[in-house]
Parts: sequence; structure tokens; C-alpha cells
Amino acid sequence: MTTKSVTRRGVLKSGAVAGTGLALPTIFTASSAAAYTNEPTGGSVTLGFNVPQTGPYAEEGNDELLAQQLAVEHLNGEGDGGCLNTFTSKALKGNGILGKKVEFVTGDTQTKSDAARASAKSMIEKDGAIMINGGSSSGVAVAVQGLCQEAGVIFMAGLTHANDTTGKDKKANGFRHFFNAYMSGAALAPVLAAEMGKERRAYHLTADYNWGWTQEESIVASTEALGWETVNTVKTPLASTDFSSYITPVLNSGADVLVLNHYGGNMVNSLTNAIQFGLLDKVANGKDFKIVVPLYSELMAAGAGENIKGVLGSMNWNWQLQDEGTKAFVKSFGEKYGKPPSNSAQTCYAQVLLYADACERAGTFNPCGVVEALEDFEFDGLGNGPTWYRGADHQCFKDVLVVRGNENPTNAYDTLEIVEITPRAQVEYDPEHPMFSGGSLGECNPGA
Amino acid sequence: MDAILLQILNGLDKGSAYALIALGLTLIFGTLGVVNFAHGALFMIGAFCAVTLQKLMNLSFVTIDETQTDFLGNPLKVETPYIEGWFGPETGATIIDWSVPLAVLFAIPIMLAVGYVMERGLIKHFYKRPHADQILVTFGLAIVLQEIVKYFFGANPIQTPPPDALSGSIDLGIMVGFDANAIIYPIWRLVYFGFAVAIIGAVFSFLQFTTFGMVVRAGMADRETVGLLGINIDRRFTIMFGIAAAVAGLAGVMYGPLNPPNYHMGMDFLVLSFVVVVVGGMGSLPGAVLAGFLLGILESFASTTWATTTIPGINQIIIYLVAIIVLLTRPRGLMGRKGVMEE
Amino acid sequence: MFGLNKKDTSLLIIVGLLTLLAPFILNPFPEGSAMAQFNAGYPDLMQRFVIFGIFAIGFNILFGLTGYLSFGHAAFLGVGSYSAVWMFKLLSYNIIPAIALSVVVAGLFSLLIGFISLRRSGIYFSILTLAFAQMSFALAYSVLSNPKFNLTNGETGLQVYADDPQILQVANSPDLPHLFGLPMRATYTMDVGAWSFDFNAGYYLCAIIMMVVFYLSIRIFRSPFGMMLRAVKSNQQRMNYTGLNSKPYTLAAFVISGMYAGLAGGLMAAMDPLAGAERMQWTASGEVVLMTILGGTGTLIGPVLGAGFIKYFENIFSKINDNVLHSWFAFLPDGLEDAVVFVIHPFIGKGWHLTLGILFMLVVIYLPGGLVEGGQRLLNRIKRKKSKADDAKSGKTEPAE
Amino acid sequence: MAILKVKDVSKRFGGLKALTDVNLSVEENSVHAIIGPNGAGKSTLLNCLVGKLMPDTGAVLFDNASVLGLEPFQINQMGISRVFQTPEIFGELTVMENMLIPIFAMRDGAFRMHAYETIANEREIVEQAEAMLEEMNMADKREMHAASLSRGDKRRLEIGMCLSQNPRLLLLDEPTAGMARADTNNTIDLLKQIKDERDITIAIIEHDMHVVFSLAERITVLAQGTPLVEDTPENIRGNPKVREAYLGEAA
Repeated sequence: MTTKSVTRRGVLKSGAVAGTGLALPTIFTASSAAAYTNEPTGGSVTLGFNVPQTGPYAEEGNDELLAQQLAVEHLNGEGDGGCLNTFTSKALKGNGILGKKVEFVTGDTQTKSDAARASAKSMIEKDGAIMINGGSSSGVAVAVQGLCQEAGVIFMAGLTHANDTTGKDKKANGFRHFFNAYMSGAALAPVLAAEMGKERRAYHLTADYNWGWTQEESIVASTEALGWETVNTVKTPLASTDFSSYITPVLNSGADVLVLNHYGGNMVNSLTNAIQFGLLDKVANGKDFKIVVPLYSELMAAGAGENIKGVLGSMNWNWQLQDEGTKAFVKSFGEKYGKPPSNSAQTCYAQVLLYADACERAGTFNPCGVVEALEDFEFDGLGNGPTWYRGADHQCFKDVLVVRGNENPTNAYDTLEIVEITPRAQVEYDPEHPMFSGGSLGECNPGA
Repeated sequence: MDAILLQILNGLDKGSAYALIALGLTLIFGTLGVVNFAHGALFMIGAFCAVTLQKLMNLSFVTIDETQTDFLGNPLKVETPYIEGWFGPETGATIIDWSVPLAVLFAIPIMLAVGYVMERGLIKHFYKRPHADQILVTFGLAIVLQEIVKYFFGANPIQTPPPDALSGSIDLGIMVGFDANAIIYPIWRLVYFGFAVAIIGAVFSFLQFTTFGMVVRAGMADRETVGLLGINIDRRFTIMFGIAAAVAGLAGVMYGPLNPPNYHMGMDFLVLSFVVVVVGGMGSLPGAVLAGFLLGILESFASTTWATTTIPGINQIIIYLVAIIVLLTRPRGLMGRKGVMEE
Repeated sequence: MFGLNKKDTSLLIIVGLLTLLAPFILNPFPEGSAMAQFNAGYPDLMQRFVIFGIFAIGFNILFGLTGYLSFGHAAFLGVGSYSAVWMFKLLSYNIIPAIALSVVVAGLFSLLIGFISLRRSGIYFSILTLAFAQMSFALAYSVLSNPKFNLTNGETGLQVYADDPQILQVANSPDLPHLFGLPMRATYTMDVGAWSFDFNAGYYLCAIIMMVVFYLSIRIFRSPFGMMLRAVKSNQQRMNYTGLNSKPYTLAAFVISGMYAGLAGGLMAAMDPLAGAERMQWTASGEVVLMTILGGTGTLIGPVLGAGFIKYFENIFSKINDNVLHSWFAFLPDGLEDAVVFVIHPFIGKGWHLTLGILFMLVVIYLPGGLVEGGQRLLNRIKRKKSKADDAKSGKTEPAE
Repeated sequence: MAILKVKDVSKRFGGLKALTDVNLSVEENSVHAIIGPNGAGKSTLLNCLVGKLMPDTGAVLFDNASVLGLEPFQINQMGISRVFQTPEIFGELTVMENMLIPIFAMRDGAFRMHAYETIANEREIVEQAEAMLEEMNMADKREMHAASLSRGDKRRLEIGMCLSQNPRLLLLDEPTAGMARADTNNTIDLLKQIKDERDITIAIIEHDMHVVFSLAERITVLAQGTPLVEDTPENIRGNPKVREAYLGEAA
């Protein structure tokens, strides 16, 4: 009889064969064989996909889930193989991971850190998931990343943009493929300077919680470095539905750029309101008034409709990129689901493949082996060109896109156009950068 | 000065939505004595009437354009709305452009029917049950309605833009003697305010000047007496519920162009509109309207930089703070009658 | 036994057996079988069952006995969680001071809010509690998490960082919540044939605490104090004219239920040392109302059943997806199979909110006494049938209950 | 000795004068009835006596101590119990529990946190309650829900609950309103029995002359918010002013 910190269900399946039912109960202690949490011992390995399925981000979650399912198909050698054909690492053979068939379970984060941890725990404890992937907010990502660190499984983050995820809240067992607020600022700044000039006065509306603050901080820092002036930064409650009373003061504030540090429903409404008040038709300080939305997503663009025309922002990835990895992914996603993937979907797809590849290269599912294989891993062929998973903070570095709301979209999917592909070198930063310092990765935790 | 005027306008605009929802809520409470937690859902259903009409008008037939390609490189499928096919591209486009105002007509019968079904099918059985039970069952109904809408329309907000002629903004300042560009205000927001005033006026004059309204007002004052006069008050109350539902629904239809509708907008407004009703005085129609506009203005001023630097976080809690203060100091609300639900 | 009458003692014993044997009862299906997805016997969910059970038991002391419908109890749970995590950060990972503080702080907080809210009754009371809870949520989510004064850590949730003082943390004690060295995550897994059962230290701690507070709630229900609370619900006028001041009684009930909520919040943090602001939102308060009503307001066991029901729904039922449905109805002809799945689809998986809403409405309309009343009606019907049969045989009638 | 004194009490509601300079005194161990036509101010006066309303001017003294400004529960603790026009009982509770509550209140005061005790262990209180039920002839109904009792039984229960506290003054507000003749007679008999067996003062506000003349020792006639006359039943019967103001309608 032994005590351990997390169950290892995989082992039991083999034990089950030996059991002879209740007549002669055979009591196995599961830990004898396992070296780490949820070590897969049968012919399959279980991944946990933790995405919002209810609540306002359900669509985002649904898109992630589609991509994750596609990744599983490709790993198991079904479909057209997608990015397995373009990925520079050739460890994956389309025969599952380390010869084990890939299965998955899903959980609903509800975009609440509590619920997300509960569903992640359920997948780890009940379903024996060995890796958790997905999510659509930084609060959730940090909460689930912490849990995975404690439980001894790998966390491959989905959409999370706050600096903290790989800053003060970074964890050895967690990896972020998505870009972050600092990188948004660094990528946007030169484009803003080129398009709007170096003498601009910016007014920030910021969602009043962690992510909003870090984004505001990043954008203010990078635009002020350009020579811009920050007129005012105003915090808006998360529960706001109407932003008119925040927009009207902008009109006569002397600002000529409005930066909306909002995401999701907040962003859709604040942008809609800003357009209503005619901000984009205004001339201030002798210049055309501009609006910037530092973090864009396809779903937000769809929600904001016509209002995004001409509005600049940044993205992690876009289906209109022309590299081979992107084309392969868009093709297999588009043919299966009839629409192009969103950037959070692409992140989840890439994360699943990266995890599987790391296991193959490490030759084990042991989280410590996987961490070692992923740290400072350089690859290409998953989109965004050459990419580097930095070992110091588990942040991915790759090209960042600056996009603009398309003035003349030809269909429902090209509402955003790529303005600039900011090269990776330009968005890199020191791991000890003040916006990221404070936490420590700690040791990888295999759980046993 | 102009900044203050702008915030008052913003407040009146927010207040319009609050007042319309609270008006229906009070009407239901005053006539039927029912606390309806599903009233926010009626507002949301109204907004989705506009979405539905817009979708119906955009029903399209597909032609293949070989000259263009879609994102996968296949020939592009071009969708043309049937309406444009029937009326010609220009007239068709204009009709589609005006879908939100047209949705007002579309929504009236739907909302009346929804209200009728709700009252006859559910609320009727709760007249004699405690308020707590009414809150609970309508709370359940609100969840069900919003989940149904989410199932059909998804979780993402859907734009319902105003007609071109009514989008954009106008310079109000010049009209009242300010400098040019001092007070620029979106046309649709002014339309919304005007619409709210018209609806409120219509409801009040209906209650004031028709026999039906007189009976209902008498019923609000003393239900049993009117019942004794041999007037079928129940049937009139059913109609009243339908009207309250229609008022909330129309408020929702017209709100769409301000902020795109989503499935949880009803819940977002629910708590607020209850606060409005309580502040105005449970069962007082003028109170609901007054409190709606007052709270809207208060909320606008609380979100100014001046307010948030004086008291950090005031914009987050102002509404609740007002509710607490009013309930503790003047439980009958601003215009509530003495003794009505005053505990 | 324990100062309870026979009926209550047997209820307590049944509940005790059910909670202690929960690892077996909740995992009735063998591993790897098609039904295994309905197993609920894994540590996290078992912990949630009892923790929300505690929350609902406490809520029922207020709502079930006095009839005051609070829409703000989640705030006390949240405050309890925050207090507990702060104890982890400042003192050590030992859960005793954490849980103690969470109960005390929630008690004080509920005293303050109760004192103000209870100046009104009926729907006004509900709205006051709602307003307070929403204020607490807004404060916790953003205002109190600003970098200058970070009490709650906002969206991310309050958690323990490596550079926290933890002045009482002993060098070799576990680096996660523990009870004098026994980690709350410690799990012993027993395999019997194809079955597997988890025995988790945290669960058993929660279960024992729930037994204690369940026992206390029985005592309160059967005490003169409990009778007075029911009198508050029944007729406050008569109460006041009988020389009793109803206000301190309701306030006491409010504070007790607030402390139960704080205890639940503290235990949540002890099982998982992270406190998020969402657990204070008014919808979270609505959830405990749903639990209590679904299970049976004013009954002893109802709230526990309701809590279990909703948590099972949220964690297990929500995972049934179309693939699972197709495998269930595979025996039907293809077209029919698709049709059946199409009809059921909106209600399962991510549609579980819809099903829950409908169920909740049905319960409020037809079963005001919740699941407990449903069970009783069923039992009575069976009994009546049986007694009719007996009557026919022996010609005797049982005395009416 | 007068146990209850009402001195110069006036009360206005907006423009309406409900009570004007009411003076009244109730002698200890007497049965005192207050009668008057509808709208005479009987209920307003009663509410002033029990703390529900605050008169604009004047004083109300019970046993020479002012009751004005006190909460109903405090007035009850001074020894005044009230019976309502429609019986106010704890409908969802059993008859036995209804009887237990006032006895607990007698012993423990306005509030006590006896959350860990068991009712069954409070032998003394249970016995008192049982005795009182016995006295009210309701022992066989002890486990019934009070709401399911007949109107007459509800009234008996309410009176029993008041008596269980051994009040010095029992206030009755139209105790037989809306009752069938048989129930009314039963109630009269019950009140007579109480009057005979206990040291208790009874003040009764009543519409029904049959009840008033069967019970009262003194009668105050209230008209238009002010006492018209106070006298014994015999004299009241013959008083022409009263006939004019009140009985005239009935005659």
C-alpha cells in the first residue's frame, strides 16, 4: 500500500485483465510501475482538451476543439496529415505518439479559473490525461498551468496573451505558443509610427483586470518609446456593456489615437460605440483620428462587423499567411470544417503537435523528458516561419502579425488583412525584462 | 460644460433601456403582483427578433463565380439575398438596410405572443405563490430562454447595424449655440432616446385615457374590488403582460444597433433593471421611468475620470451602492406609494 | 444517539455511510467499460460534492428555516477562500489555521452584510444581498487587485508564490496544503478486479467535516432556536407579539449560514490552493439556491442531494457528446439514430445549462419540496399500494402518518 | 387600580383625525370592552397600545410605565398579550410547537441562541405546553399543522398561546369576527372561564353586542376618534347618546 499525490489510472487497465471479479478481490497498488503522473501503459495515450464550451467564449472554444480533434486525427495517421508534412521535425510518423494511439477527453473551462481547474482536474484524475491543452483567457491559463505543475502533467497553453503567463506566473510544466502583450506592443509600434507618425497623442481604454493592465503597460511603453504621448488611461469595468460614457471624453481630450485594451465582448462593444461616435471621421490635432485594437481575434472581428474597417491590431497568426505550414493546416482544416481556422485554433493545433513531437524525441511521456525536449527547441513548418521555444521562460518566439480591418472584404473570412509580418528578432526580449520578472520556472514536476 | 451635457445625453440613452425594461417589470409587478426575473430575457428576445429578421432577409441563393476563388482555392460561391433577386439589387439592399426599424413591426406580434404564452402557461400558476417561488421559477425560465437563443444563434455577438440614413452622428452643439464639434452625437442614440420617450408616452396615455387602462389601474390599486365588479380582470392582466413583454422586446430591437446583441444581454440587464425598479418604487410606473433615467445619468458620471480618481472603483459599484442606500433610507423608493411592499 | 431521536440518528448514520463509502458508490462501473464515463468517484469531484454540500446545508439554515432568500451567499464562500489562501501565503500550508480563519472572516463579513440587509425583508432583502455580492465581486475582480494594494490577485486568482513569507512552514513539510504533514492530495487507489476506487485524504477530511456540520445542522433544526427560525418564516407578526425579537434570530441564522459558506470556501482552498473571484459572482449564489431548491428546501438531506446532483450534472453529464450518443443509439436504423441524436443534442453536453434550467423549473412548479419530496411521494405511493394489498389480505388499516 | 391608562392620545393620518384626546383607563382584573361604529378609531387605538403605531401626542401607561416607542415584543414582555382579529398563529408549525414558542419566550426573553439544545429535553416547558393544550381541549390535535385547524380551534390556540405567558392584560381584537354562532358561543364561554379562573385583565374591542354584553364589566364607546361615554353594560344599554351614535343603527 502506498500513498501518492495523483492517481495513475492508466496502470489499472492492465491490472484489470488479471482481476477475477469480486469473488476473490485482488488488490493492486498502482504505483509500483508508474514513474510519473498518468503514465500510459496500454495501447493508447489520453490528452485533455480544456476549452470554454459554455459562456461568452464558447465559439472560441469550439474552434479550438475542432483544431485539436484535427491534430489528433493527423497524429493517428488519419486525414491528409496536415502539418506533419511540413513540420521540420520528422519524429512524428502518423502512428500516434510513441506508437500509442492518441485519444482525447474534453472539459469546459467556462472561462472561469475555478471551473477550468475543476475540469482539468477531472481530466487528470478521472480520465488519466497526461497533457492539458486549450483555453481562451490568461486567468484560466495561469490557473490551469499552476495546477498542471502541481499535478505533474504538461500544460500547452491555448490563447493567453498576458505577460504574466510566461512572466511572473511561469511554470516549468507549462508552455505558451501564443504571443503576448509585450510582443503586441513591439510589433505594433513600428507600424503605428509608419502609418500615423511619431507625434501622436494616445488615449487608452483598458479592461479593468490583470490582462488589460499588462496590455496597457506594454503598449504605453512601446508607443512612448516612439515619441507618442499618453493623454489618459481609463479603466472600464469588465461588466460594462455600453461604453458611450467612456468614449465621449475621448472626443475633446486632445487625443488623436484611441487604444482599446479590450477583448471579446468588451472589445466588440467599445469599438462599435467608438465608430458610432464618429471617431474615425474626426480630425484631431490636424491628423486623422485612428483606433488601435492591440489584440485581435477572428471572432471579435466577426462580432464587430463593419466597424473594424481600417482599425489596426496584432495577431498571433492568420490563415492568409503564405508559408507552407499555414497552407497545409488551412487546407486540412478548411476541407474538414468548411471555414478557415482562427488563430487560437492554430495555436492549439500547433501545441498538440509540438507536444507529441517532443514526446517522440524524448522517447518518453515523462513530463521532465518532454520539458527537456521542448526547451530551446527550434523548428519551422507549423506556421509563422522559424520558431523558437525559449528554455528560460517557455515562451515561443516567432513572427508576429500586424493586421488591419479589411476595407473591402470579399467574403466572411477575409475581414482582416495582414499589414506586416514583424520578424521574430524585433519582438524578442530578455527573460528578466521588468514586465516579466518576478516568478521562477521552478523544477519540472513528473508528479510521482 | 459640453462634457457634462454629453454625459447627460449618454445617461439618458442608457437610461432609456433601463426605463423601458423597468417599466414593463413594474407593470407586471403592479398588475399581477409577480416578480419576473425573466424580464431581461424578454429584452434579449426582442433584440434577437431583429437578428432573425435580418437573417431572414439575407436568405440567399448561391451562384458560382468561376473568376474568383475562396480561401481554399475553389471557385467562389456568391450568395445573393432572395430579396435582392425579387426587388432588384438596389431596392433589395435598401430593404435589408432598414431591417432593424422593420423588425419593430416584426417583433410586436412575436413579443405579444411570447408574453401571452408565458403568462398563461407559467406565470398564471404563480399568482398565489410566495415571491420567492416567482423569483425562482422565472430565474429558471431566464436560463432556459437564453440557452435556447444561444443554441440557435451562438455565443458570439451579432451586428444589427442601423440603416445608413440613421447611422453616423450629427452636431447637436451647433443647434443649441455651442461651437462646432463640441457636441457630436450618434443619430441612432438620439433615435433610441426618442423611441423610448414615445413608448413611455404611449404606455402612460394608454393607461390614462382608455377604459382598459382605467380598469388596469384600478386593478393595480385594489385587485379584489375590481374583481367584485364583475370585470374579468384576469384576461386584462394577461393582455397587460403581453404589453409589458412587447415594451421590453421593442427596447431590445432598437438597442441592437447600439451594442450588438448576444445571448446573455438579458442577464446583464436583469440585475440593473431590478435595481431601477426598487429605486423608483416597486409598483410605481413614473418611479420606474424616473429612476431609469436617473441611474443612467449617475452611471455615466461615475465613469468619468474625475469620479474614478476621486473614489477608485466607483464606476464598478455605483449602481449597487445606490440600491443599498435607497433601500435602507427610503425603502418605498423615490415614488413608491406608502405601504406598498414597504418592509 | 448523540442527542438525536431515532429517525435523525438513522439519517445521520445513512449519510455517514454514504459519504464514507462514496469512493465505492460513485464508481459503480468497471474501468474501461462504456459506462465508466458515468463514474464520479475521483477525488476532485468527490471533494466538490461534500464541499458544496456544506455550502448548501448552511444556505438551507437561512433559506429553508427563515425563508429569507439570499442571492449573495457566494460572497461569503469567496471571502472564506481568500482568507484561507492568505493563511497559506503568510503562515504555512497547514490547513487548520486557514480553515479557522476562513470561518471567522466569513462570519464577520456576514455579520456586517446581514446586519444591513436584514433591515429589509422579502424581495428587498434578496436585492440587497444581490447588490452586496455583486459589489464584492467587482471589488475582488479588479478594484482590490491593483498593483498597489493586491488583496485578491484579480482574474488570475489568489495563489501562493515561492517568495511568500510562509513564516511557519517547516522545512520538510509538503509544499501543498496538508494536515500536519498529510497532503490533501494524497490518494490511495484500490483495484478490485476491473474496478478501481480512489481514497483521497482531502476528500475524507471534507467528508468528516461535512458529517460534523450536518450533525450540527440537525441539532439546529431540532433545537428551540430552529423552531424560532421556522416561526420567523411562518408568522413574524405573531412572533413579535409573543415577546420574541425576530431580528437577532434571522441575523444569527444569516451568520451561521455565512460561516458554513466560509467553511466551504476554506475547504475549497485547502483542496486546491487558488481562490478565484468568479466564485463570488451572483450566478454562483444562484447556483446554491438551485441546489437547495432542487434537493428540497427546509429538509435536512435535500441540500446535500441537490449539491451532488448539480455538481454531477456539471462535471459528468456535460461531457456526453454526440459521439457518445451515437454509440448509445447505434442499435437503431441509421436515419432514426440520427434523428434521435438530433433531438437529444441540444440538451446534452454543452447544453447542460438548458437541461438544468428546465429541470429546475419543473421542480419549482411541481415539486416545491424538491427531490426529497419526490422521493417521499414515490415511497408513499409504493407504501399505499402495499398497504392496500395488505388490507385486502388482513383487513387492517395502518394508522395515517 | 387602573392597570392601563391612556392619556390624551391623538393620532392623525395626513388630514384625517383618527384619534382625538382619547382618555381611558382599564381597571385591574376587569373585563373592559371598547365598542364603536366602523371608523371610530378602535383599531388605531389598539395599535397605539401595542407599539405598532406611535401616537402624535399623549401617553399610554401600563402599570404606570410608558409603553410608547417600545417594540411589540418589549410590550409583550411587560405582560400584554394580543389576540388578533384573524387568528395569528404559526400555520406551518404543529399545534404543540405553537404552544411551545410563547413559553420559551417567557423563559428565555426576546432572543436566545439555544441552537444546540433539544426541545424534548426541556421537560418543564414541554409539560407546561401540554398542560395548556389540555386546558384548551386541544391535546388530541398536538401534532396537527396549525394551518389545518378549524377557525374556532385556531382562535382557541391563539388564546391559549397568549394565556400560556400568564399575561396581566389580554387584548382581544374582535375575537369572534367572522365566526359561526356556535364558535362564537364557545369563544365566549372560554373567555368567561378565563375571567373566572385567572387573575387577568381583559380589554376587548368588539363589534358584536352579544359578545360585549355577555362579557364586559365596563364599556367605553368610541365615536369619531374620541370616547363618547364610559360606563357599565346596563347603563350603556340605556344611554340615549350611545343609542344615537351606535345602537341606533341596529335598532
